[in-house]
Amino acid sequence: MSINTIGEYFGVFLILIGSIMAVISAIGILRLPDVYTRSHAATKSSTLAVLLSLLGTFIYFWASENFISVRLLLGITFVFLTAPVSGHLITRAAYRSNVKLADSSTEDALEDILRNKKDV
Amino acid sequence: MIDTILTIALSLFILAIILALYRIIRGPSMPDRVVALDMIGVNLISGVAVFSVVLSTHAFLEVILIVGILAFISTLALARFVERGDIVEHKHDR
Amino acid sequence: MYLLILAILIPFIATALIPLIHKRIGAFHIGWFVLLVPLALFLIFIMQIPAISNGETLIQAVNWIPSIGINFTVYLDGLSLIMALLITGMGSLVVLYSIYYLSSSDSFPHFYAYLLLFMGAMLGVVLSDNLLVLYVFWELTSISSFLLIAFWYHRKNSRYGAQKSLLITVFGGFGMLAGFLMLHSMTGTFSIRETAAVVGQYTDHALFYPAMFLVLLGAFTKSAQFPFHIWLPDAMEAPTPVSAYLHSATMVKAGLYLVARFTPIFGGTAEWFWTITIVGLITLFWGAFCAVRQTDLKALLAYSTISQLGLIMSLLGLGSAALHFGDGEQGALYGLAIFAALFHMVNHSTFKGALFMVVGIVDHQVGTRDIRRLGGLMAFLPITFTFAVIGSFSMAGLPLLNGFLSKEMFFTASVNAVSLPIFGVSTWGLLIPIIAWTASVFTFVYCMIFVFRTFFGAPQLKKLDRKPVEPSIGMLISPAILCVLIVGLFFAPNLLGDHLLKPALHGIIPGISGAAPHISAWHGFNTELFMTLGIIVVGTLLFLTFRSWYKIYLIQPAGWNFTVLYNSLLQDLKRAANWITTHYMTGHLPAYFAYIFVFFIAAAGGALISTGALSIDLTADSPITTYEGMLIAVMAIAAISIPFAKSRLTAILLNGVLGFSIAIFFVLFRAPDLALTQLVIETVTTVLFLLCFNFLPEWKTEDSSKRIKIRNAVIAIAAGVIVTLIGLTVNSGRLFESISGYFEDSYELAGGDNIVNAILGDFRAFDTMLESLVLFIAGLGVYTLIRLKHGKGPGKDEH
Amino acid sequence: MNINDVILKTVSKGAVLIILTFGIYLFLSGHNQPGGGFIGGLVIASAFVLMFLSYDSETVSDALPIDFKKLSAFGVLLAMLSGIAPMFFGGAFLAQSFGYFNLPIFGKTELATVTVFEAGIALTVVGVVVNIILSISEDE
Amino acid sequence: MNNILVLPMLLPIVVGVLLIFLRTYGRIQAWISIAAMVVTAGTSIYLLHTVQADGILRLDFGGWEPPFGILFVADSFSVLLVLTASIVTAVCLSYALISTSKELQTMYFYPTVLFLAAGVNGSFLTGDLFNLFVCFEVMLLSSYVLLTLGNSKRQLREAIKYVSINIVSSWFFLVALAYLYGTLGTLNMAHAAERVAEVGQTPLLTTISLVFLVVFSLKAGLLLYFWLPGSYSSPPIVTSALFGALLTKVGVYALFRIFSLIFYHQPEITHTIIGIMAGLTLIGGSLGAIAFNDIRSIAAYNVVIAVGFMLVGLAIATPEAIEGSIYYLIHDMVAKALLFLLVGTMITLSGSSKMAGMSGLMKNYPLLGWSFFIAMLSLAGIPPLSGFIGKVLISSAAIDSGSYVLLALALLSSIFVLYSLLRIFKNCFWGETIVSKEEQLPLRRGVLLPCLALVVLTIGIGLGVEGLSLYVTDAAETLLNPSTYINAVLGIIQ
Amino acid sequence: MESLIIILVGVLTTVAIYLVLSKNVVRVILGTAILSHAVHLLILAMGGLKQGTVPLLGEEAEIYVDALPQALILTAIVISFAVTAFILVLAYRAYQELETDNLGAMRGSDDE
Repeated sequence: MSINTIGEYFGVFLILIGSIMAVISAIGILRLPDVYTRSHAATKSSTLAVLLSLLGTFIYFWASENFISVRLLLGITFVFLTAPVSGHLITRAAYRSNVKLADSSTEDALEDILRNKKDV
Repeated sequence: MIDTILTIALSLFILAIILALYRIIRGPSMPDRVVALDMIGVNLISGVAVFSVVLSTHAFLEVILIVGILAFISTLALARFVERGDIVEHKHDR
Repeated sequence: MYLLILAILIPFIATALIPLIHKRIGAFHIGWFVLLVPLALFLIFIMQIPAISNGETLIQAVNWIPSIGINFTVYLDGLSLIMALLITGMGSLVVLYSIYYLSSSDSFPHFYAYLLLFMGAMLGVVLSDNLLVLYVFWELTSISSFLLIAFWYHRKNSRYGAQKSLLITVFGGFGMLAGFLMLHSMTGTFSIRETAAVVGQYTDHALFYPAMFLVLLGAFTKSAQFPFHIWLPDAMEAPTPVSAYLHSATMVKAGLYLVARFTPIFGGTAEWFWTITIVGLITLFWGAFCAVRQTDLKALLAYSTISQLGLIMSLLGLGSAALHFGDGEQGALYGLAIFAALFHMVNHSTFKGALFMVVGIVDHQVGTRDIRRLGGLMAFLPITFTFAVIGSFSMAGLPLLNGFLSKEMFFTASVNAVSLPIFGVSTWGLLIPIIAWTASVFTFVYCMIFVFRTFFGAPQLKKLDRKPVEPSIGMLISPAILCVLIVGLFFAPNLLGDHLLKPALHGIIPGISGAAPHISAWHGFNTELFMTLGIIVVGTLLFLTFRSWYKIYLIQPAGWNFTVLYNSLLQDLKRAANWITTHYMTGHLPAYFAYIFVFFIAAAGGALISTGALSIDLTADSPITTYEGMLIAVMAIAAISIPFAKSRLTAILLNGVLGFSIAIFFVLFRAPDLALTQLVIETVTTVLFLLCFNFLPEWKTEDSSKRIKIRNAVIAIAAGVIVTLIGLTVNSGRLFESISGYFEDSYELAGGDNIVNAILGDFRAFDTMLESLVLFIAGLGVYTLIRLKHGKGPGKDEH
Repeated sequence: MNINDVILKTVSKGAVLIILTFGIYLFLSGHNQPGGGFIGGLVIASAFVLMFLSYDSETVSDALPIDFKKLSAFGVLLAMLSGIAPMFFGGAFLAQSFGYFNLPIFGKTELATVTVFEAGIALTVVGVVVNIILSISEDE
Repeated sequence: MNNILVLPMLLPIVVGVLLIFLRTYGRIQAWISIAAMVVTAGTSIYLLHTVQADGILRLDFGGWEPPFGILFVADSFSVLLVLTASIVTAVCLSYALISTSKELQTMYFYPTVLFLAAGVNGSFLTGDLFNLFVCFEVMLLSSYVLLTLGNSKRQLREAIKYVSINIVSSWFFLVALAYLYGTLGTLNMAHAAERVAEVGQTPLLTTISLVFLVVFSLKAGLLLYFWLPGSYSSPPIVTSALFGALLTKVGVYALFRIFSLIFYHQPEITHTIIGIMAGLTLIGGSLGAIAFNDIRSIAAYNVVIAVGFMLVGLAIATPEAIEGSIYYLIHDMVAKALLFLLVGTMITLSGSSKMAGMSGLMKNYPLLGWSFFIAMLSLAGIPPLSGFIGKVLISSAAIDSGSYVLLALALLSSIFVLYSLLRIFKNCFWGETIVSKEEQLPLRRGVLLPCLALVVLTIGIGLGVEGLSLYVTDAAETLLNPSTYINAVLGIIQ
Repeated sequence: MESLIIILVGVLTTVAIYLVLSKNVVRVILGTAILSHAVHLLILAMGGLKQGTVPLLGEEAEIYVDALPQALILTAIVISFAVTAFILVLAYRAYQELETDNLGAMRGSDDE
């Protein structure tokens, strides 16, 4: 088994892990009780899934064709950069559009601050 | 061997998409749906990446980046819409 | 020598010159200039008499549209010459009369322009040999008549009458056109002479009778035959000179001319004989019958004209039998009817023209035409009275006047017809003279009414607007000339008969020869004379007892006449049209879409099934992988959920999912460029949707009824199924390889590795260029839509 | 109600830069790789969209003092002219040509007139998309 | 190289785009665009002569041979239509010079009209089916913009319907193209025709042809004319005139082209359906024309009738019928533009589009009245105006082919045309003059000149048919002998 | 596979037509958007889904998928984008002026 083949397998392995991760986060998005918790599933584990698979692809191409794709690296950077922001934006939007927290939530930390602001 | 794994991986990604699609249809709230859409976008990125491995072509690497960019833009737009209704704001509104 | 063509063109040229002349001459009456035209033409045609009476004919031709056989061929024979003389002669008299008749408030240029237009058109009708050229002029006469009837267009009745006459005559004209075209289809020529020469071969042609009836439709409408006569009384809204000219002397004769002209073509058949005779007789009777009850002098004359036209028409019908016999005794016997028809046509023009002018004088001098307000005018208008007596007694068929001669000939013809051995005449033939006689009795009655109610009795000066006096001499010249003709023709009928009527007769019945008809005033004591005597006796009785039998007019219920029918036809048609149109043109977009899709389903689906195109073969399909199937499922689910989405945002999200999935689909099918474009476009579209949603309300759930929803669903499913089925069939039955193999050499051809891009930028760059233009126009459109606010003006221009 | 958009704005700056670079790359690589005038133009336009979303419309308009209608008109014109030009050299309308040149730095390089055409298309697309979004977002 | 062939489409586009930069100069824009259309018309006259001399011309864009590239093909039929369309556009533009408000002029009115003309001319000339779709879209997008330009409530309301229906019809177009490509593997019209002729028109191809029929019927307003009356009667005058003159004609042209070049092998199915549709269109249009008191609606339904009339010619498809239809097409472009311009002028003068709102216009505006009178007669096919010859030829062909029902409908529809317009003439021009001489709005000479130009044109076409007949005969011959066209396109490069 | 796509096209068409037939303007617009999706897929399927390689010559394969439909779809996508943008703006301008997004209230009549 050459180093290339190992590399290929490693890449594919990463991809597989990524895909499993994706399904898990999808289950999370189904099962978790409210939007705030679901956004965890969507942004955190999903991002991990995509990073894994992109990395896997990158490694695969590197290994099999000795091809270093700048675009892939750029893609990874981009996702890495923007995923948290979009997560942040959605949850903020959810909060501001008065989506209710799940019943099991114990505390709404922002409630007082925002309410005070509103009064001002 | 590799092909089988890749097919499985691809199927799993699409399964994830289907699950997210359920969330989009069901809601219940708008942000839920946006979250799910964001997730679909992210999974699509992975899907395209895997598929270019399957075909061993470089032709789709642009697509990966584009999906990343656009998923971000749509999520941003949707979030803005949910939040304010008006997605491009005016200075004097602020 | 293009004398004849010039003769047709001169009136048109003069029409064009009128506005120019009118501006130059100032106070001078333009009518005098106009008068030169018919006078000159009349002289031209008079000069043709010697040649024509020798049996010669004149033909002149100018090419118009030779490529389809429409040429400006004019043809002068006896029949045309009679008509041409009538047109120009009556034209001169009427122009002269009108110079004094019109009031200074009327627009002379318009009047004379229309009149000249008519004159030229009418000459064109009677002179042209080409069917389509004839039709051209035929319609022009309708139009000029329309304009003349509505000369005083500020009057409601004028407008009504004008519209009615135009609609009816143009309707007939279109029918006639179809008839002409059918003739052309049979014979291959538009020339009337050539058609007549070859038509014998086509009598069994399926189009022969349709063509005949359609041509007759044109003739009947133009000549105001029953039941199309209704436009003529309303046409009397025109100035009286016009009524005298168009609606009694010339234009209405165009139908008769047409029938005469086509007798060589269609004559000799039972259908032609019976149709024309019956319609003519009914018109004759009905016109005379209705004329009696009229209280307006012009209306009386209008019905009388209808009746007289019917008379001539029936004569033409009876005479057509001669064609069946051809040369010989019997031919000559029945051919006499045609001779009589031509003779009466001339006579009618003279006496009816005179009568109209009389009415015009009365109207002009007294201010009313209502019989109930008139009476005793004899003392005030003695000269006019004389004309009236001459004219109406001639019309009544009294001796010493030309009407007597032609009336006698009419009776002869009707009596002869009884013994006609063909066309099944024997059964009903006796009715012909009976109807003729009865109608003539009524004719007598209304002639008496015309004379006695107007000029005798106690004058009712209080009811009149002004004191009646004789008009200026100029107004009397024209009727005087006509009255001289009326009397003159009685004493020297054969001057006319030999020089004009005979050549015309030969033109109509080519086979006739030998026994040339000779007009004589005295035949001895025969049936005809007794019929005339009977008319005088019975007619006088009826006139005197008019009040006691007047009630028979009340038998006809008020709403039961053709004018009412015409009015209600138009109204009901409009109402029905409105009802129908507003019921399907609802302005409701979903309904329109439903029609469109139903049509698609019917057309494409119907064809798919009825032509047996449907065949589905799945074997050539490429294999399917799990993830492809799953992706298709994603798309299907996303799509199906859209209609059920409760909020528009959900729908847009689902649409976004759909769009993204399609992009991935493009990836799966190896179309990276497509995937890229689709992705960006989808996102930008979503952003646009969101931007616009800011200005739009949240969508409500459809408030359509369940029935409509089901209907929509059925339409949608059917359309979807058909799209699918055709697609599957196409997929199973590819006939040819695509041309796209060529593009695989794109590197050599266009210097590009990316085939799609090479197609877009090079092979099919034009599409791409236009596509960017489309995008550009859309951008402009969005900008103008937003910036151009109604009532606010454009927004600030540039940033 | 003041919303703090610092995170978004910061990230956007970077993202816009990446997108613009990528868009130009796509535009240039179109002849041999996926991309081309349309896609390049669209991606560049989407960078502007992102700017609109992250900032307010006035800021973006001030930062980009271009009349996008005229930009797009210029684009159409450019595409058209690249088609008209060959007509003056005896070629057919829209005839494109390409050649290989040895340039000092780049080595053997393909230069094709189609690039001018594509540039026209790209300008049109950018102009139109931005124009549409600008028009809508400036509507009161 | 026949590069000049692209000018009828390219020139309006280039000029239109350049006008964007002259936005604020309304009058200059107008004059430039008129000049552009005049040059276009001149070009098409030159092309018309060249076609007579050298046969069908073609221009392969980029030098790519058919069927691989896109090409423009000029035969007599298409060039005649291009010529007429260009002239009519030029006349309408000169009307716009005076009638259009400053506001619209600076809102890209002229560029959009030029784009519309370009789309129309392109549709007439293109020899590629997909390019036809694109040209249609150029035309349609321009028409959307023109239709909404002004933004009145009525315009917006009708525009929504018009745009939606046209989107759907464009969709049908793409569907049909997809099927055709799937079956024949080509997009070039001549190539497709050749391939269809090679295998014969299979049932599947007939079915596909019916999808095309749906598309072009929608565009032409053949039976599926629901969108037409509303959208033609709501925009400003010049736009209505352009729509009435040009838009449906493109659909009619496409029907003629497709069903005479490609799908002519099964006339008993396709042409029968066209005949039925034409008949129904005549009925529907006739009823619509007399149903309303709004003069714009009457004019719009007259467009419908004319479409039915022309398609009767296609349904019969004898040389005579096709010639008649071509004459009628040319006539109708001129006469409909005239009609809409006149109707628009009447509305401007009286401030109402209802018949009840006008009366006695003849007294104050005689020239307008006479123009209307002539337009009325011309549209009713009264000789010797331009509508006559087409009517005669179509009717004659109907007789020869035994289509008596169509004959009857065609002739009766003429009566309805006459009656509907006569009502306008009778009620609006005649009658008591409501407005006194002092109060009347002045009618500017510049408004009437374009109308008079069209009047002269309609009379000229009527009298000078012989001058046209050479071209029309050639056009009909080419249409009926697809091989001429196919050889010209697929034969050796000139 | 082709058949499956064509069936999918049918499903999309059905959904789209159902939307187009509704009374709400936004639904109609959405319907037209889906219609264009459907027809793009149809064109792709009609080109035949040969299992070739991406139509990039650098890929050095024997067969390429049919590139022509791809080019056509690209054109069609852009055009449908242009139209969608226009009708969207039209819809909201109509709403501003007419104050309804219900087509039932936008009937108007020929006789006004």
